[in-house]
Amino acid sequence: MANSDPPLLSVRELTVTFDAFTAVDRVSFDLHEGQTLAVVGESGSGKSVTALSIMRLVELGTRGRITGGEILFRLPDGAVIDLIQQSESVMRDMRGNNISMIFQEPLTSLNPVYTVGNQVAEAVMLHQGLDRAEAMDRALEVFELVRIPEARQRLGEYPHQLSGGMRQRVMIAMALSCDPTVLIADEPTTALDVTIQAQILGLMRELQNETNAAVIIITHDMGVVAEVADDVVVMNQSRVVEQGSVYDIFERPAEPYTRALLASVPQLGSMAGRDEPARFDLVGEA
Amino acid sequence: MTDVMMPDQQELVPAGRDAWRMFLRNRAAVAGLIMFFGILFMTFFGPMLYDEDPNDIVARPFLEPGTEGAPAMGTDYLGRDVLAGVINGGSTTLTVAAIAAVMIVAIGVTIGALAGFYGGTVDTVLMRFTEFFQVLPALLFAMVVVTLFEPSARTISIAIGLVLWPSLARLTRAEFLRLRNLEFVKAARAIGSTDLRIISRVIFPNALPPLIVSTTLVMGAAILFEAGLAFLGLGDPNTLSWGLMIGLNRGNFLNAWWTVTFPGLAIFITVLSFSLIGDGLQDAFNPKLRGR
Amino acid sequence: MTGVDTTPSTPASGAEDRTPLVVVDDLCKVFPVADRAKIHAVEHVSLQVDRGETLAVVGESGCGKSTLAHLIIRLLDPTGGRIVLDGADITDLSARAMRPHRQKMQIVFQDPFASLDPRRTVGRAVGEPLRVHKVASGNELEERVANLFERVGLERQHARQFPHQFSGGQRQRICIARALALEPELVIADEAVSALDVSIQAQVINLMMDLQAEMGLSYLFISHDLAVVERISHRVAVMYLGQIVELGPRSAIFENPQHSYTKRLLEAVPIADPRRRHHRPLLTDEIPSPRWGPGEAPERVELAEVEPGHFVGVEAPTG
Amino acid sequence: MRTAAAKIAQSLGLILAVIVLNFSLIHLAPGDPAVVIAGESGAASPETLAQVRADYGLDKPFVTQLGIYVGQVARGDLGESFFFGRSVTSLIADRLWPTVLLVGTALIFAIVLGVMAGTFTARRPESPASHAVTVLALIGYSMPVFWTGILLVILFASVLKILPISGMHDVEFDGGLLASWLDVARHLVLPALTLGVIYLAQYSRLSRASMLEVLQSDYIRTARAKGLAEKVVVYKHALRNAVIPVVTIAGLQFGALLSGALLVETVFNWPGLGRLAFDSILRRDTPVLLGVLLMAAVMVVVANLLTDLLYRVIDPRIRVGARRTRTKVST
Repeated sequence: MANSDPPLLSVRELTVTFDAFTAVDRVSFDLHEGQTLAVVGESGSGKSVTALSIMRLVELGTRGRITGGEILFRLPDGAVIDLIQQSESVMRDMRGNNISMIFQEPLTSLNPVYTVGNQVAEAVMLHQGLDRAEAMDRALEVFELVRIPEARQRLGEYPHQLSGGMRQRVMIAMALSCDPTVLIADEPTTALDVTIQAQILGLMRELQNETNAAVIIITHDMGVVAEVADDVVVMNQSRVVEQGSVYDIFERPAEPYTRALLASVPQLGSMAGRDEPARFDLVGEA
Repeated sequence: MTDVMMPDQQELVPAGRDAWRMFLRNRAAVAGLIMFFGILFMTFFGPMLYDEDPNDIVARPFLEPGTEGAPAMGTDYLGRDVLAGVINGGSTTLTVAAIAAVMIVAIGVTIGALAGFYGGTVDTVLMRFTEFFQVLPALLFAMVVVTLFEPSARTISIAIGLVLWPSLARLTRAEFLRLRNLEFVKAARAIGSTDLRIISRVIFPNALPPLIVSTTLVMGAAILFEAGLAFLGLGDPNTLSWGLMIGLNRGNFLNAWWTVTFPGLAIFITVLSFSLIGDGLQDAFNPKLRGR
Repeated sequence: MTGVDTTPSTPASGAEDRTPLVVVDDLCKVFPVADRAKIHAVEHVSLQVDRGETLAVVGESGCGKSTLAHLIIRLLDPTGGRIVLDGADITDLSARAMRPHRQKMQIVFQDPFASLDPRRTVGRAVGEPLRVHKVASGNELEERVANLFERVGLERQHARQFPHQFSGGQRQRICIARALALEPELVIADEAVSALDVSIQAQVINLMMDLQAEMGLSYLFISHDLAVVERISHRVAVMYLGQIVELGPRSAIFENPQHSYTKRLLEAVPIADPRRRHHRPLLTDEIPSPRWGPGEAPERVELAEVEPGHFVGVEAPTG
Repeated sequence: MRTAAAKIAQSLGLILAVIVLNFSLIHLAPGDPAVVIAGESGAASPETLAQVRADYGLDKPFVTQLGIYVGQVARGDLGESFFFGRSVTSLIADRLWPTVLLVGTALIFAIVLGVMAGTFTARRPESPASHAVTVLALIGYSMPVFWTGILLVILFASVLKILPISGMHDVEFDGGLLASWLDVARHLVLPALTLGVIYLAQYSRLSRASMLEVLQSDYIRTARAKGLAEKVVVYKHALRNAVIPVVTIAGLQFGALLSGALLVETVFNWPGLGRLAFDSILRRDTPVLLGVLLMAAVMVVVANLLTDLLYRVIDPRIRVGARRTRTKVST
């Protein structure tokens, strides 16, 4: 974390509650331009709620309430605002425009009754004030950016006509359509097959080089973390356990939880040269 | 693997006792239960407490309630006591509805369960059969059955049973289809449980909550149906019923509102009690759907 | 046998009986779907599971691995081929005739939340196989259930609770206990650890290995996760579009993969080590569907033995 | 296209089955239609009865009669009324339009208002309006339709005196086409309201539940993440998905709607098929009864076909099949 620039996004002491349950407890981290930050944790660690809170989506459609902390965001003109303090209408202008998000299930995340082209163009029309035809041109552009084959034809297709990998590409295209400075990807490859996952991860890395967007990737998969992240935030039971560069976390984990987590990750190639299957060497197992 | 799911949102399927407690916490449902028992009490004990014969002419016709010498709910076009009619008119309706409901549940659940569990050709054939009964215009068909044969309580029950079972069959089928593919049902098959055991011990108990809810609503529908037939004059001509009372006084309701209002209110309260109970049960069985 | 003989040259160690526990020969399953199309879910699959070994079947969605598991345990009826369990041909047995054979093989499913009847205590669920097969009743049944709970790392008083009172990992342990109730020889694990968090997954895998060592179990381990498969298996079969494209000892598959699909699959696995990052070409392939139109049928993959026990699908030379 | 043809073939099969059932039922029932017919013409000597039987083909074996009837129906001939001595087809043609008008108006009223109320309250699930919808839905569902009708007449026609009590036209009405339409519309209000109110109750409740569920779905979260205003999220992205179950139920309930129409027609003296059926039952006018039963089945079948069509308009998943992806993998 040797970045001296002011951060693009700075989450400070963020706390989110669901009724009496604290889903996110005083979570802090920074995100810089061009950086890929992985937030990793198991079920119930609070990682997805953290992501939804940055978008202020946790208050829409869930019972979650942000009860403390700051989310400081640097606008393209250099001004820094606290997202938590912004009105819903300011947030609407930012969502899909300055900060955008993709989700785990590409099938259910796309509206089944509209064509994918329409769904991408909708965001462009909203944020960039383009008319329908121009927005469709932009949709085609981003479809090509995410390497969707026969992009023009796909614009007019419905989500159910596409494969899982193509749907996730559409989601990424939609997210990138307004050139956001921050992209939040919530388990973007969890629902995909491994060969498709590899393609999507490769694509995301390539796109980051091309667009220089900062990326927050929420995942439970240490393999994905190792593959794409510059820096890592490890979460457990609503709190940040440890954060650092990807090399620090994988090679010099400081906290027992991180060590235990890493010990239980099966690593391809770790069994080379052994004939019999082998148990995991788990910390604290009888 | 999303972690948005909070512990309290996890699939909690309340067992019988929990559901009962949730039900009792639902004020509307309890009101429904009280209304239902009130109607039952009136129907079966009312005649002992208020022993006016509903067929006797007790006063001048069309005495408005509250006027000199009028019974509590006034008199009808022949001068019969409307209150006596309301008290005595429920037993046919309730009996017919109960018999019809038993028939509906028996046919609907059996057909739906077989179609949903076995799928394939069995499903196709049974569903065509069900569709056929859904295409029949229910009331018209029941009217034909009742007039062509004899308009007795038994015929009427059978006619209602015959036309109202398809929706329950569809619901049962949908539940069985859904449950059949769940892994605990597959596990039961992998263990070697017989089909009968899987249907009766594994799938059926899990399909029961929506079926119970549906059955209460079916009771309401059967009551409305019986009342409709009686209103048209196609009920059992020998017994008094709420629907018949409204039908008989239909020509005079503009100058004698009470002759139709009170029997109608009795039907309405009875059906409403079932609706409220059904609604409460739905909430109790499925806390996630609360407030819908 | 119509299929290729895929007998391993070196049987797994620790087994006295050298006849294979399960022999699957030329198994096929075709599902008719709309528009007279057909899904060729499993095509000419031949394999065997030896006593005490773990045979993993890996592949991506739609490759037919779960269908294969369902066929072997006779939850589905095959379109063609044979299944021989412990010397007995069970391919065409009726549900009733199948029952005694079910004691020898059991299955654990993927979703620990859907695998247990929410309205029954978990003790009843675990005891159910014993009741169905009338193996035990009364106090003896209760005692056996309690032992099973202890065996999978739970406490005996847990038996009185309902599924929703347990975590995903605990539920999967309960499902394993249920599968073990009849003391089967084969346990089919159909993505049994895929839905679990990684730390829980490791514990359950360890439990499965311990049980194998104690009871001499064989596993047919269906999974999409190659890293897990590498950990747990003796032998591995790679499935693609309903067919086996490569089958062999674990070390052969992971250290010396021959088929292009196996290589692709292994290449794709993200490795939990930032110093071993892949540099991936930007591909946009899609996983092909096993659905075939009228008159179409998949081309049969022939297996060739490249080294003892290592079979590889013969591919047309590519340019 | 092939599925459409299959659907129509299947519907014709259903209708044929309905004809056979109705015909069998009526002919197996006790009672002699010849007596009814002869009774109408005054005398009932054995010779007359035999003559009547021969005239109406009632002396032929049952299966032959059935065959003849099915053949007639296929040619659009439903026979002749015992009572009116007119062709059943023309009788039904006269009565069809009022019933379609009544049922159609009630259905549209119930769906449009119901979906609006459901959508509105789903956005504020804890508001008083939302609870009111729940309560009103329960009440609406529980009222016997003929009783609702009577109460509405007492209120609007008798107390407030703003709407006609019954019938479809004013007796001494005389005027142009537009005025005649307005006259019918005035008469239509109460019957349509009576019939519609039950379904309004159900559809508002159903669309509220459906909307609540849709609003929890992932694509709604995506729409919000795009920065769309809540109005657009609800009315563009959620509504179209939320009406799908309402359309399903409306299609399934069409038969019940016709039953309700029968009662409403009786209460309001609305000159529709329901009245015709009711009168034919009392008169034992078998050909008319068979005709009306058939017509009702046809209406249900047509309604179901229309529902399917509507489905295809709303939901592209039904309209367009999934792309087949079976490309060879490049290695």
